[in-house]
Amino acid sequence: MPDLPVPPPLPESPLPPLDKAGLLTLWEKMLLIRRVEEMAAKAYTERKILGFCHLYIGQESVAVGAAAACRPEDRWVTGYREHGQAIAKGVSPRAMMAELFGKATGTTKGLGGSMHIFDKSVHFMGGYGIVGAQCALGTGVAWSLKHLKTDAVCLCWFGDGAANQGAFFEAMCLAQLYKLPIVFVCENNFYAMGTAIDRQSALTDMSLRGLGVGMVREQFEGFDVEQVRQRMSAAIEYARAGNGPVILEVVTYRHRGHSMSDPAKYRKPGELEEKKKSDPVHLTEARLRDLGAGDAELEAIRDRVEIAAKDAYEFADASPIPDPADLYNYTYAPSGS
Amino acid sequence: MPDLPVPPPLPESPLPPLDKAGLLTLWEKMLLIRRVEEMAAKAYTERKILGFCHLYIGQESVAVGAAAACRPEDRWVTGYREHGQAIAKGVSPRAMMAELFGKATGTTKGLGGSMHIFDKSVHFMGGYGIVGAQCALGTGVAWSLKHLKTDAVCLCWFGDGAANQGAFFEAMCLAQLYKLPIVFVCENNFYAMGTAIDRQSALTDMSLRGLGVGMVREQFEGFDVEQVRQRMSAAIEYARAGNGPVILEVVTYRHRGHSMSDPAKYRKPGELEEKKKSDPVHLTEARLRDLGAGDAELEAIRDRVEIAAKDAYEFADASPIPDPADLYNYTYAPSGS
Amino acid sequence: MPNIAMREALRQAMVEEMRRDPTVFLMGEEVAQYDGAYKVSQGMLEEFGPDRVVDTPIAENGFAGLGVGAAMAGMRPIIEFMTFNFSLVAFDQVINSAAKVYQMSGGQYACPIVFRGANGHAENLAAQHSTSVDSLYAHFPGLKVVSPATPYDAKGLLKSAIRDNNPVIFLESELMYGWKGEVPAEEYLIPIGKADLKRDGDDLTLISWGKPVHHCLKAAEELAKEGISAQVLDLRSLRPLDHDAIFNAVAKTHRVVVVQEGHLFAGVAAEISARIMESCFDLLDAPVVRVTNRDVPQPYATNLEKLVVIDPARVVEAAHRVMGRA
Amino acid sequence: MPNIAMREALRQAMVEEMRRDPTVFLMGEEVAQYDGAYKVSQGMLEEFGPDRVVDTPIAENGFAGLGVGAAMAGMRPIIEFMTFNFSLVAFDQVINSAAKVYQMSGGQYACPIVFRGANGHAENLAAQHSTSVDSLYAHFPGLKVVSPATPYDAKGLLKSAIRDNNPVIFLESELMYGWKGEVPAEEYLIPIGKADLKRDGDDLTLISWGKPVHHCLKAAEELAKEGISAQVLDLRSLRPLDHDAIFNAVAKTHRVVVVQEGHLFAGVAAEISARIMESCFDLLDAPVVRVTNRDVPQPYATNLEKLVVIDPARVVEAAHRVMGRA
Ligand SMILES: Cc1ncc(C[n+]2csc(CCOP(=O)(O)OP(=O)(O)O)c2C)c(N)n1
Ligand SMILES: Cc1ncc(C[n+]2csc(CCOP(=O)(O)OP(=O)(O)O)c2C)c(N)n1
Ligand SMILES: [Mg+2]
Ligand SMILES: [Mg+2]
Repeated sequence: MPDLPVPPPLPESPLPPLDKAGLLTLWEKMLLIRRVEEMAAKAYTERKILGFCHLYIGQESVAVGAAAACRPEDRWVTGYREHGQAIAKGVSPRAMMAELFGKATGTTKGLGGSMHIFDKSVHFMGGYGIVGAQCALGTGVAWSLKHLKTDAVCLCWFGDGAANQGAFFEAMCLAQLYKLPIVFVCENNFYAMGTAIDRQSALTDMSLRGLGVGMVREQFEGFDVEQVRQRMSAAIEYARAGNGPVILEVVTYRHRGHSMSDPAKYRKPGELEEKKKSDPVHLTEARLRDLGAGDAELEAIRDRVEIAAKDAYEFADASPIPDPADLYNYTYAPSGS
Repeated sequence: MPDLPVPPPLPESPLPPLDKAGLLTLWEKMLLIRRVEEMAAKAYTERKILGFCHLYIGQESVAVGAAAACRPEDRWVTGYREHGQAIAKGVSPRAMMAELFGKATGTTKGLGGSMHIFDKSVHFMGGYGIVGAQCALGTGVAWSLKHLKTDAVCLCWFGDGAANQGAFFEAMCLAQLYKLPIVFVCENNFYAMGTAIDRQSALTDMSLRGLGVGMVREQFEGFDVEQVRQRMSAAIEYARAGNGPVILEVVTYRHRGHSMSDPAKYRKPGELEEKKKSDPVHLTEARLRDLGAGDAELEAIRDRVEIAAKDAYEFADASPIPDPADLYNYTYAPSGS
Repeated sequence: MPNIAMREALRQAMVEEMRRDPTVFLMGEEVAQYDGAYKVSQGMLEEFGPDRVVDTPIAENGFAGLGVGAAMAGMRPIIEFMTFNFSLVAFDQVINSAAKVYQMSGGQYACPIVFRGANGHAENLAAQHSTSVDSLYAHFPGLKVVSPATPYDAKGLLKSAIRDNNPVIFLESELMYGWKGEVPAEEYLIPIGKADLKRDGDDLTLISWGKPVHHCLKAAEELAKEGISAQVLDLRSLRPLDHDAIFNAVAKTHRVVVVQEGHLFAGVAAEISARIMESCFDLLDAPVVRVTNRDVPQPYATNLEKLVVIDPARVVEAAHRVMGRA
Repeated sequence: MPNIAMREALRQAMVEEMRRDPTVFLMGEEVAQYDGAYKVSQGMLEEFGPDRVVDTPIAENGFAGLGVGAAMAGMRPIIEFMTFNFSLVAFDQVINSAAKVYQMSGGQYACPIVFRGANGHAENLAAQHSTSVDSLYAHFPGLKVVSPATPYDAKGLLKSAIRDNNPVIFLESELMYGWKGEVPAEEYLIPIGKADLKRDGDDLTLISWGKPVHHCLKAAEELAKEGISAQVLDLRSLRPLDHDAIFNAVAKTHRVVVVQEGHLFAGVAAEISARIMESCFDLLDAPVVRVTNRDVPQPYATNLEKLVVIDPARVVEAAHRVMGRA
């Protein structure tokens, strides 16, 4: 094997491990995402949510671990499976749920729906529906972060399926050439719709795509939220320090179908049950118990989450539909000057 | 450095080295390409050739070496800098030159011009103007070669600049996934128009792009036509045997500007002179002399080439312009059935 | 005659042509193991195997180009875009390769390929999943563009498209896949480029294609109740366009509404309208009126979406305008 | 007033805006070290440095998307497509990201970006390098589309485009970069969405934009020799369209020829024609006639190319038709 010019490995994380209190916070976030999405699933069957609805259930540790490694001013850009990421980044479950319900109080006033959650106040820059296209957008966000001389980093999320799109490759080329502060996060949840990863790509560790452009890369398992936090932090701080981009593949698994209308018959028998053994919410709960968390402590959190999730549903349900008069107000931004 | 799943190296070439007679043939081809293109350059300044005209001068060894490694039924798909490749593959200099002149006797009847040379009789499948797009087309040609159960291989040519296009990456993904009989040949001539390779890509060996999809790859210098023939043959026979695709980067250099209108001021001082020391036509001539070729032998070939190049020019010049009545006959293919 | 769903008619067309011609194959995302995102290719993998019913990665520009290359090299690909929204990432290959290679090669390489999939909006899919691409493709010489409104037309036209030696853009609709209609058991073809009068009438002509043909039929029923006799001309093909059928319709009714899904500006409806003016000006008793989506990106919320898309009521209202009653 | 070339006018607009606003930057292939493929950005690298005048790899979809993301994140990119032919590989980012993100984000993220470059055919560039994209982009709400015909208009419109908070498609022409015209030394802006009467006249209106405005002016001169007084309305912007200017022109002359480069089918000329019929039917003394390229991919050979593209003679001929003299 000749020596190949492969990029150096990602350094160790600068973060000390979380204590119990820290981990409890992340567990609560994961649980909140789970319960909010379960509410959304219910609302979908009630036809209160329509169109496409892609749930994140099973992947919560990835977004929550990433958020724990980010600063508030870091920007996130992602795809349509973004409810969990949105909440992790700080989007209010109420506003998000209201958006799914198509209400005026939603994150985008009922215009965007499930696939297009945006919240500028927490730098959650969307929710896009064209697979892979967000990679180029994220590169542009990183461009501005760099040239406006901020310290912020862009986290750009996409799926294993998206790692075949030209937009993703071109984005990698550009980010690497211009040394932009961006971390490409490929969530490998084993499927692109009904297509298992080994049926859609010859190489199934998508972080290896980075080798083709000389980008620092790493693959790791994403079921343990602390592990995600550590490795994300390593990548994010590497990028923040001006070293250029990083590409990560985080191995995860989605428990539900691709969208609400997919019965997910393509799984191998027993596969889902097997994967549920590494359900990130349960894993972290077990870890918390190891760290001494007791029933009462955990139940209190569970109750809080339950109330928040129900509250989101009720808020959404009670909110008004968009004002038709508003329909023409969002095609063009007003231009001053 | 952790162990990375990199593809195996390309095996050795199955070809024995060429003898003097064999090398003379390749030299004649290279010389013919050179002289035909010099004629084209002259015709361009006479405004007999119009539009864009991208010369291959300096790169002849690559196409000629590749042709020597191919079977006649192998398909070639390429970009707009294709005069040399066309002649190497067997396109008649007359028909090609007539095409450049926009004449009815041209390869595509004056419809395509310099950038769109096609000749089905020798499986030269064009000549495309959208950088990188031909990579996807070549993948499709290889698809049919495989599924029509032929033994043929597709050679898909592109430049270092094209190695940033999404179409190229997607083509690699598909070719590798479907194990198609295709060799991607990146001619690294150091520039994409006025942009030097290190200004347009973080990694400057474009065959490394293959690592991102697990494709067998190799980079080699292309000034020595025999070296090209050997390594091309290794790649082509690897693909022909059903092992899947290969990506090659062939290091070469273009002596002229990007197109006839480019004065190429972006070169470093002395760079062109330095590079001309490895002019493939001269290198091979020197090698032939080492192998015992004498002045008379070489002069005879030179004369033959001169006559052929002039003949191409005169044929083109004397040919009729396209019949206007033909204009509407090539928008749609006739549909029987 | 068997009464079958649109998706089944499309499937029959593909299956029959694949049995007939071994060079035909179907390729796209989820077309094989998953039976198609909208179950159009149900069971085809089983019959034809993975070499002829081919799942792809999400690389539309790549596999559209692959299809073009394969067509040039002797096969007849059917490339499914899961929806035509995603064809926009493959736009270059459709326009610059498929549509032009026959001409660029001076007639040496034909490109017998079908690009098919769901076009236009469905329900609550918001801005990026609701684009109608009709006018984008019909703009270009070198392409043929077909848009059936019934299972019968879909089957006959798709079979013709697969046999055509040129690239054909075949526009379906997610909302229509379940719609049923009569389809004969015997083989038949419908020629590309021929319109079909879906309903006869004397007072005005509603011209449309694809899904909104049904809005027109409903509108015609409404109008009939008011004593207005509207005929419905289904163009079926946009390129080539059946100019004679349009001319005859105008000559008969002298009043026309063109009903088109998607954006107004430089849409296909504009083309029809402009042509009618150019060649039938003196036959017109009223200006041609267009009914299209409102000029905004598609919103998600149902109440807003309903305001944007066309419906029978808007067709009726437009008819009233050309009849001088509004 | 200084008499300067179109490329210089464009350069002045960019330079002035870049001096005025540090968030404006220019990005594209060969825009920096090479001074632009057509020398539009000559000297700009020197003044603004490589962070603001940025050479890119050949990755249009990537850098178009980069531009959109950068715009959302607070900068004002000018993205140069070397020619708009190559924008077809970036079509998705322009349509699905740039045009829609303001709406999809419920008004949270505006997208102040300019996509500019050479549009339409030049000379002998054959099928893949001669596409006019006017109608492809003007079709979509969310975009603005501008196409200047003179250096004066180009400068004033480009400055407005750079200041606009929306994505603007700015269509130039390779053949026009060297064309000269008067441009004042003082700063000025031209509003997007306002047409300009380039020549007054009474008998008919020639409506156009971009390069063919000059064909129209030449045609008008020819027509004047025959005693026909033609006015030339330069739309300058296609989206938003200056409806009032069109209406007033029709009201005055009652006869219209629309002259558009590029393909006929569902082109912008069709839109103008259809609109005129819709809103000025009773003002028309003759059907609106369109002059566009012939419906074929662009051929290379000069004699064929000349048959395909529009020229003043074809405008004159169309004028004769609407005047009832042919
Ligand atoms: C360009 C494009 N092609 C196809 C689709 C349809 N589609 C939506 S999601 C999806 C699968 C994506 O899989 P992956 O990237 O792994 O993300 P995941 O859904 O698993 O999170 C497909 C094919 C699309 N939205 N965009
Ligand atoms: C998609 C696209 N973008 C831009 C261009 C304009 N262009 C033509 S050739 C070229 C440079 C290509 O360089 P390279 O791939 O290295 O090939 P070379 O010309 O060196 O053979 C560019 C930018 C184009 N034809 N297509
Ligand atoms: Mg996935
Ligand atoms: Mg090069």
